[in-house]
Amino acid sequence: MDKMILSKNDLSKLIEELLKKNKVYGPVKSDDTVLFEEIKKPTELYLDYLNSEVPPKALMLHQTETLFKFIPGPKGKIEPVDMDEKKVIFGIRPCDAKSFAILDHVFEGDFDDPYFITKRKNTILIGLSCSTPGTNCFCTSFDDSPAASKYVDILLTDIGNNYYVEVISDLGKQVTKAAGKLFKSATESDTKKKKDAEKKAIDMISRTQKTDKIVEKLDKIFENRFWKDVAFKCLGCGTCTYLCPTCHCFDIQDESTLTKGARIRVWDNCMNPEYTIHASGYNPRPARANRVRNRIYHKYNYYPKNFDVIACVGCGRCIDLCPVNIDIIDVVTKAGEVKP
Amino acid sequence: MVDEKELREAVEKTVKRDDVKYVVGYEKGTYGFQVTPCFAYKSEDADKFIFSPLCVHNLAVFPMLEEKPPLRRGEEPDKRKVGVVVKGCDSRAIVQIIQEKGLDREKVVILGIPCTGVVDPKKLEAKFPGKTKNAEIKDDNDKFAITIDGKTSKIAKDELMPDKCKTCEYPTPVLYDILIGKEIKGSKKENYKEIESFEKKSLKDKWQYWEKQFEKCIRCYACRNSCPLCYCKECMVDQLDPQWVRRSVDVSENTAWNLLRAFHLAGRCIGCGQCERVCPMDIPLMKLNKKIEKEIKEMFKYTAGVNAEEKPLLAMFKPDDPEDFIL
Amino acid sequence: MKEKFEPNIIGFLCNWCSYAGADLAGTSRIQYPPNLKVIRVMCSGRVNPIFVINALQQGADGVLIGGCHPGDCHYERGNYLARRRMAVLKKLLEHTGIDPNRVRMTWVSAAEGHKFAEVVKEVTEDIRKLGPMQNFKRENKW
Amino acid sequence: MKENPYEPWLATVQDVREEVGGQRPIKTFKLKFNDNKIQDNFSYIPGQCAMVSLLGMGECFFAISSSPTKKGYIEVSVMKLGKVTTALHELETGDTVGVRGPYGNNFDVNGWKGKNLIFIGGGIGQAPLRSLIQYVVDKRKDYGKLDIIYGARTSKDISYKEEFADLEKRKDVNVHLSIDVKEDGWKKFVGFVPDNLLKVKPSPKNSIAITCGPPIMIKFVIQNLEKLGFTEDQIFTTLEMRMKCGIGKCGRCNIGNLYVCKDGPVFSYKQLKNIYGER
Repeated sequence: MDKMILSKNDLSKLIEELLKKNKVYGPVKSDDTVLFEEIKKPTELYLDYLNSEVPPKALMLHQTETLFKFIPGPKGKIEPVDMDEKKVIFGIRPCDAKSFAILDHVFEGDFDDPYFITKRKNTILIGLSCSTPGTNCFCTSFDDSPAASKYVDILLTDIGNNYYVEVISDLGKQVTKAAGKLFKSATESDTKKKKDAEKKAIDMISRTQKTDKIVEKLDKIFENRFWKDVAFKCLGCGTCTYLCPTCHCFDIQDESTLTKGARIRVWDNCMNPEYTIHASGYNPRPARANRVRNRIYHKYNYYPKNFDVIACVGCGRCIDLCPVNIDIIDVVTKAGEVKP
Repeated sequence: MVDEKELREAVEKTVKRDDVKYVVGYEKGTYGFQVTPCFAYKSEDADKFIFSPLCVHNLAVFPMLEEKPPLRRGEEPDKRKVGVVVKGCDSRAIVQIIQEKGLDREKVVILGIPCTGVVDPKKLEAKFPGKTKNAEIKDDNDKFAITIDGKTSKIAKDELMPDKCKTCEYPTPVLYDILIGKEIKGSKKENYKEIESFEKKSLKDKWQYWEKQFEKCIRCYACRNSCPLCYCKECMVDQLDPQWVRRSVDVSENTAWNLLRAFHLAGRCIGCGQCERVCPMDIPLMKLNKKIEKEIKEMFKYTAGVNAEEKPLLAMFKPDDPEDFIL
Repeated sequence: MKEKFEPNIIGFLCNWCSYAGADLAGTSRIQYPPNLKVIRVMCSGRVNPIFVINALQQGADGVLIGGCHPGDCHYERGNYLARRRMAVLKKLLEHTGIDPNRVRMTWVSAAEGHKFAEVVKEVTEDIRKLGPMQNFKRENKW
Repeated sequence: MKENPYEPWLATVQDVREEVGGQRPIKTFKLKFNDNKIQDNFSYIPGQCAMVSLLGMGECFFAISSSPTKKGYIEVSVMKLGKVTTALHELETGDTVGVRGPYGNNFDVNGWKGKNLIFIGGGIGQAPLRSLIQYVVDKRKDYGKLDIIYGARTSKDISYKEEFADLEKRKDVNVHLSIDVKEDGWKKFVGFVPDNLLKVKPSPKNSIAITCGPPIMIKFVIQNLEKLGFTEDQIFTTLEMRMKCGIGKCGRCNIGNLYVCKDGPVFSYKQLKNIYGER
């Protein structure tokens, strides 16, 4: 893992280099919401951001994606859709990059999801570590750090007027080789500056979530009234599920005109009763308590049991944006203290 | 200024009544300036109730979220009432639901609070970003006293207030069982200044503006679920057979969703601003609602949520309704 | 000669008056442009704004709602309610930048075959001037 | 396996047989894949399911109700209930549908060799059981005593009538049909399936009980089975959830941490007991 320096005003040259061969997506500010969008010029980038409203998961698992086209009706025919899409995601935060690794567990396995895996293979992740974490960031609760380099191909850390560059994967090596002249090798003081920047960011994170032995604790309190009290104020909207980088549930729908159509995949919201209702009208999760409990268990109990990783990266989006302030740090920490 | 002790006593008195199931109110949130809805089932739950300019939620949505679980044989449904703490604008939501027969008056115990203006969370976040621990706001007649980690500063109300409070005509709840504090006379008038300036734009500019907004919409339906007036059993967008609005998220379906949501609140929206507050993509939804509110005031002399005996706007007619557009 | 734009207009005609008026226009061989595609509804009050917006989404360039004259409605109040509904809908469409002239309403009784033909001619010319409806048309780009 | 698990293969409807008329009709569709190569190596085991889709309408998860011993076609039984099933019920012979699968786990046909099998079905729940019954009857000598208990609301609601008639003729299989409401001309048992089970009183020694049907029936059948001395790993059932992807990705059909489409739909009562899930 070699270490290099990139001066800030060379950054736009690096972006131009990238723009030559692939699509570059980066944080863009359109009136006061920051989103990951395709950029054509380096000046469109907006780097003074805490994190994007909609997580970069939207670039891997599109909110609306065509699975295949067909000619509808009882005499139908099917045409597959081409899938390869080479792209670079610049400015992804370490917590969102970790969420891709968590989603890999679901989309690989005995049935490979070609859409997600092809995009995942064709994407180079250039991370930007957080220098000023937000109120509700708690990635340190999962022994990660605002400057974790494990899940990105290249990690840039802001150390004054340069970026400290760590190249992790060979995909990253190809990029730094292609733009070789921009990088200078890093000195000892640069590495120390990076460690200090990382330490400063970690100290700014004030909220922690207690998740020791959370799986066993949750097993014991499934029927507890605690979940009714937590869920009583939930309005059942889709904000927390759509904006969560590790939420992957989707719905499959057919959309067609008389002559042509397609099967599409769209994000779905488990807080909505319509998510599990049977055609007979029976609903296994009728009340809000069942649904909120299911979301927490999916992340802190079912995922660890199936893939032994907690499906939360501590980005804090669901806390910032919940209309009624249901706070996942508060809920999980309190769930740990509930006597069964 | 609302006396919180008087509020807690009123809540305790209401919860003690054996015909009340629980009372919905506000309590301190989990971080920064957050405030969150809370529920008092027993009288000792009453002492976590607070009221401050941060209490922006419209709690009239909760009586309508009551779940009716399937009853075992011979089990009687729980007919007890629900207590709700409401500000001036929130109370109009309850009046409108009663007017539409969505809720009958005896099912609800209304604790009214005369309100002198709340804080717009988005403006507050812009001014004081990233406050974590003890931060609170007190109302100091025409200013807000903001204390963060012990340090107090005063800011003129107009800087932090949402637009709905700047032109609030109903500071005192229109309907209440118990009033906490003294009545406040409504002195301000709604002038739809912002709407009129938007109307002057050309059709093309208007569409460009709204297209950019509707493109951002991610169809999370937070606007629908936080609105007290959106209580249909099955919303039109969830219908599959026939499917009017498709599930795919693009400008066409998002425009259809936003137009139909605004239309279905015509003559029902009481301007509490929750839809705009909860939208994660900051789409200015109140612009649509306020436009319809202005038009129905001009065309049909109708204001929503004021008089519970009046018939709803689109369920009745007058012979002399405007018909200049009819060939 | 540039090929003239032929608008595609959906007409929700109430069964008792407008539909009968259109029928009369047909039987008395009155010429009027063929752009109107008619959907028969039992009353103009049956027309839900979802129908109008869905029609505009699926490629209609204009919508015409035909009802009975006030007072003639077979169900007494259907046309009055529709009148209010369409008034509000047109204001909302105008506010979001969609030309309200794309959604038109008319009272045509069963005896007004001529009036029906006039209305269709006028609406077709208006919408031809407005051009195709592009604002929130479904692209079906899959 | 296909490289894109979401893309179905095209199959044509060979024959449509109406099992049950009335308000909730059931039809059995005989499907044959257009591409013979796919038909031949479409190998499945009784209890597995397939996603049948009508292009433009949607997809549904059905138990394959024919047995793998019957080559050259697969059969699915569909009860008309929702949007897609209503559209499926209008299909005729020669129409094209999409089929993908086989999905889910299966009845442990090899593990149950030499055991007595008791099939307890109700209404449309008979579909997965029929696949197992046909399989077991084709390999009759591998298995012990066979008891088929099946019930429906009225005699008109009994599905697979002819097959039950043939099974009744066989001596090595005993069939116990029942209907809920008394009808003249009905000599067999009248009453609910769980009570019919108590009347038949199968012995739990070296036997396996498999039950499918409406949740309320499964609940009482399991209670009665325990009364008759069946242990929890002798009782198997299939569960039904709303399903979209069928391959454990879309996240909605979970009972606890198990996905009904991937780790089910066949579960032993022992499994169900210790995942609290949504009972």
